[in-house]
Amino acid sequence: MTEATDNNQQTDTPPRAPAGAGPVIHVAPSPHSFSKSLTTRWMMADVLLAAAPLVAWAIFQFGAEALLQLVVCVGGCVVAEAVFTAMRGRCPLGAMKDLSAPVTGVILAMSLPCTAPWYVGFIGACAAIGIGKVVFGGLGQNIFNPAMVGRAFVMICFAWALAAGGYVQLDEETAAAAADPESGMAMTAKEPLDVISQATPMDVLKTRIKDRKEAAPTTSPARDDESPVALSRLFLGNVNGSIGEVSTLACLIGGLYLCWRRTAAWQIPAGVLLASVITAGLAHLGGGGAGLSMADFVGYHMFGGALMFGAFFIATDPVSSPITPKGRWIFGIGLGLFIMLFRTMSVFPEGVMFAVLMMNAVVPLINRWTIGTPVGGPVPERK
Amino acid sequence: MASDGPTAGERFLRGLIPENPVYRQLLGMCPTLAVTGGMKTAMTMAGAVAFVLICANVLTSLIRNLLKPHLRILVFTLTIAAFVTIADRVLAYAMYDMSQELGPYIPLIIVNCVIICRCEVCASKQSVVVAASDAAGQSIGFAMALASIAAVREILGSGTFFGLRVMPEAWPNWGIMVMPPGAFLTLGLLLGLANWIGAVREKRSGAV
Amino acid sequence: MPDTKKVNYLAEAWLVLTLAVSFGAALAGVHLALNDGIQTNKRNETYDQIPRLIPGANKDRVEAGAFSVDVGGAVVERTFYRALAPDGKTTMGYMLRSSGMGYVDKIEVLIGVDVKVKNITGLYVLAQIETPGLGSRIRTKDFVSQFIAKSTTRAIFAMKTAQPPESNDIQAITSATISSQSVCSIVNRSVREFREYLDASIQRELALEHIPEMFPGVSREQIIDIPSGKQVVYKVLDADGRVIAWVGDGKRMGRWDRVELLVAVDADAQTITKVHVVDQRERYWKKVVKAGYLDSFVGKHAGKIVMVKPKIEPAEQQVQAVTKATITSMAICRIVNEVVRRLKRSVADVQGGAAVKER
Amino acid sequence: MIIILAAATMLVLATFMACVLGWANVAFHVDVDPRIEACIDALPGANCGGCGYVGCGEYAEAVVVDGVAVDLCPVGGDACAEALAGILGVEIEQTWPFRPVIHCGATRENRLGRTEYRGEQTCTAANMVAGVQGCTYGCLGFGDCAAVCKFDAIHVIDGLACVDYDKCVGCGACEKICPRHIISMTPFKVSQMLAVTCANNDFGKDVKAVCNVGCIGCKACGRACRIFTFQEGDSIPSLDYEHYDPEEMDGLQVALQKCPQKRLLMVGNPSEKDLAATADEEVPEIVKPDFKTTVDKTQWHG
Repeated sequence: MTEATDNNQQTDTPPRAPAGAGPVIHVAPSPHSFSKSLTTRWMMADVLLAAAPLVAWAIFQFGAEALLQLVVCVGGCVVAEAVFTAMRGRCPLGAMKDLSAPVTGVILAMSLPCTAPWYVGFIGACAAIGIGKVVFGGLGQNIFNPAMVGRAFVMICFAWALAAGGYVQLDEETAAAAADPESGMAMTAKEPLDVISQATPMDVLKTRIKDRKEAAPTTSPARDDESPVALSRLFLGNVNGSIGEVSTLACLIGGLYLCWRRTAAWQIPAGVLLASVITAGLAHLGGGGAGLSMADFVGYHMFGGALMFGAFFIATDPVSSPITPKGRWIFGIGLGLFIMLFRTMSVFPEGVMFAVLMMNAVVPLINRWTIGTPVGGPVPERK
Repeated sequence: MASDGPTAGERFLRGLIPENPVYRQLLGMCPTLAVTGGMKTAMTMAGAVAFVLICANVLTSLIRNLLKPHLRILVFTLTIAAFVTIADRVLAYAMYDMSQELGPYIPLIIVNCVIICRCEVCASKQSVVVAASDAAGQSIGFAMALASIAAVREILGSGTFFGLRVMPEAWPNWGIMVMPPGAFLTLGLLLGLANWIGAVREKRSGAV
Repeated sequence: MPDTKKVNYLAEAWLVLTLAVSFGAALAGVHLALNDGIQTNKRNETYDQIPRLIPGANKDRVEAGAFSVDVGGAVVERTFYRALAPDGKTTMGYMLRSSGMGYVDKIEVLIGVDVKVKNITGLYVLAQIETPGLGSRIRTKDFVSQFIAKSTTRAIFAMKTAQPPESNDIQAITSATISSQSVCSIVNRSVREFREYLDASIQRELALEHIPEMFPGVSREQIIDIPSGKQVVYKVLDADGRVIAWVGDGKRMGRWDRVELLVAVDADAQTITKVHVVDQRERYWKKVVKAGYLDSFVGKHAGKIVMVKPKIEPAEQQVQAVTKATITSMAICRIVNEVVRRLKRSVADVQGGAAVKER
Repeated sequence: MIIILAAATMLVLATFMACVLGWANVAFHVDVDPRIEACIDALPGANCGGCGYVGCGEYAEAVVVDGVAVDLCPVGGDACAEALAGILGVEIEQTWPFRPVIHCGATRENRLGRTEYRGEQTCTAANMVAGVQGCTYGCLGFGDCAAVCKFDAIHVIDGLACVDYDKCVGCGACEKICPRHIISMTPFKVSQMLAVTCANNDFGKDVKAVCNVGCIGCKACGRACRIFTFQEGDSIPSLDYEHYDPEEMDGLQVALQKCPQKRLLMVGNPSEKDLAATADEEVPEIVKPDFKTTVDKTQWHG
């Protein structure tokens, strides 16, 4: 019998019994983690690995802008983590070791448009880690997904950078600058200009729906004949939008890896996709199809915007999602419904962020409703 | 039943920091969250509350011996309502744009918990001088609290202080600070800060 | 309840009664003292804007007026202020006060228009609670100043991109397009309401301006307006006084906003000779003009004209709708029918009258 | 004119309100016994529940209405008991303050077979895990009692809970929270009482295997002094505190010396009354239930 191996949880190491007085074994109440790889560090490393295809596609698609955004966000998160944990009197290095700050940074960066200035990313990171996580008591205690708290803070703060207008902003200047020759603006190394010049696919869909519904024209006639982007480009990710969520293919690859590694519970993305497909179908039947065929419309909602990214990366954050499988189904379906509700009803073209925050608020209740029956049968009523 | 209770000076000092109506007693939350978007509106509100609080406290303590237990709340509300109406009319007459901007929040002072609480706790029990000093202390404490929140929100939210440009032109205004979520966040964080300072001071004085 | 019990309640509550009476009196006193001051403040808030919105107007030379208009079924009272010139008689311009739904809630505006209600001379946002930092920027100078000198006959749109000065549209505030567009639609609607309210002379002014465009060479004197029921019909004479055409004015709701046409029929109201557009804000108007839809009416017999689907070949008394603009085409067809009917009736009256006279 | 109108409306309003309030005051009058308020003022108001009632308010009501004993308030002690008696005009008889006694004296190094516990650092959690330490009766040392004590009167020193009798007011919170129930509230006739500081009921051999200082059940104390009685099947003595008479100590001294494991200790500290009474005597200040010192007069090195 070997000595109990040391691991990263410091406990008051007891004085060893006098030699020969029998082995010193450790005891602990349930739940018992059975494998070495299930420490938070490994989990977070898995998420970073799963995000790799996304990051690669973002840099390919949006070039240096995306890289800058990523560096600012991850750096901001790490710095904020160090500062805030030190403020709380805990040693910041301990918090650094579990890699949760970089993961929040990556998710936050992926949900921001590449045109957003650097301070938007940095303030988002500080809000995410500060208000989103450390104020609640560090990793594991936070109710809301920190990255989404950061993005919500920044979205309301700098609405002009993140609302639908923000995406197109850069393109006008660059378009205008690139258009007239003497501006001397060399074609930046970005991908073909037209990719990022039109509005995000969700924005186009939203304006089409809005035009059909309301009598008074909400935008000038020049805009209406933009046909929505072909589904294939949407799937591949050859469209404008927040840097991480454009390419559905990358999201799928990363997401399925996470589910296979069981870092992310597969029930949540399944619930989200199921609910949004059904609601999109119903919306289309209900006449909100904006002139697209059923398949196009549903496909549009599936591949467009942040749905895939949200379902696989944001919603499956283990801390802020339910623990029981049944709870996860409820969480996923609720999330899908909220996303579709915001997309069709609200003014925002994209509803994933708010939907995630809403469902995170409900998670404690879901956990209480879906307590599994213990191994020995249901708990007897306390007399 | 004028029991002895704390003296005037003590009441005044308590109102400032130890028993600050916003940071310690968490009273008067509705104006604190609503009007601290800008320093001007916050200070006008603080001025109005001060006027009403002092007048109500003085009058209540003057008639405290005549109060019947079951009628005392009716009397308090009556006096506070009267003074608030006077304040509202004067504000509409003197600073019309400010009263437009504050809108419903001036009449809202009637139900402001700070005032009726001071009437109940202090004015109906103690002499006029003590009541007046307590009212002054509380209203200054209230004004300081409003100022602290309004300063943070206005500087971050619109880059100005009392309307004067403070932040550089390139400062991206934090839209959230002007909106209600900003109010809740700022109040929460400042409350945390106040408690933290309190705890540190207590630990230091406790330990010594 | 025996009286004694009630008495001792009141006896107990004598303090409350005295306080109530004294406060009542005090408040009344305060009210009397301050009330007129407050009224002047209220009044100034709107009157101060007059010189700014109507160039050259003076704050105290103002007549306030009001008219009621039905907005979506409910009759709403709109006030307007007529700024008088120094001589006190001729009006220099009008200031309209109206409100409408913005992105968050109601937006109240003051719109200055010139005396002929043709151009906007100024705009001021009185009250709005749009999203701070975004929608609330509709109060800023640079947004509001874009409206100055915009014509009121054509609709003003809030466009996402910058607009050349001569175009009638303005640039919306980035990511606050809905607020900007709501301000535009409020301005468009309130100006149109005001114009409709103004007496027929202004209306006539407009018609007289367009008829010479329809019949080149016809001078203003050769157009005589004849009241027919609530509406007005115009008789166009040629140089030597013979009637060459009857013209009627018709308005109907198109796809997005009202469409106003002038329809001319020949002397004895048998065939439609011309269809001329006065005011429209249709989105697909370019398509309608390109398809020559208006001219397809010319030459038709002045009877009921039916509109057919774009694919089908139009027969006699039928016109072919313009693809993707069916609703606008339908509206135009209905206006033409309506005006033609009115013209035939008035022509019949006149000829009947003439016949009666002859007899 | 407006002034009169305003005053008149206010008058009408006020009369209406006054009548309603007056009627309500009479109709919903709840006659509260004035003595209850007096009692509440007399009680310390810590709502600690030491008297067995939820709070001081409830205890005051019980005292006035149900005629419960006036001296149950451990926090208020005698002063409060006399005040209550004064209000009610009741005579109080002599009762003793209750103080907790911890029936375990093994510090961390005396406990054998103590494994490394990796779960939640609370006694209640550790108690659920089998084999967290050899002795299944003794103190776990995670400080649930210290956490629950409102008067900071109990601390875990070197893995063992020790009571600071200066601060302790005897509210009994620690007794309720201890998952192993080795804290018992004993009436302290004198500020220093004898206590059995072990709870291990097994036979000597098993006790030795798990603890260096556990009571091996030799029953020497029972033979030396009849005050130690042994419940049927128990190997550990239980002290009958009713007959415990601080004056007649000789039998006890003999038992103390006889106890091979020195589990019989004097716990508690001298209160002012005792200090006055034994001012001349040289008495150790605070007796920690440290198994090494037993009898107050001589320094016993076991």
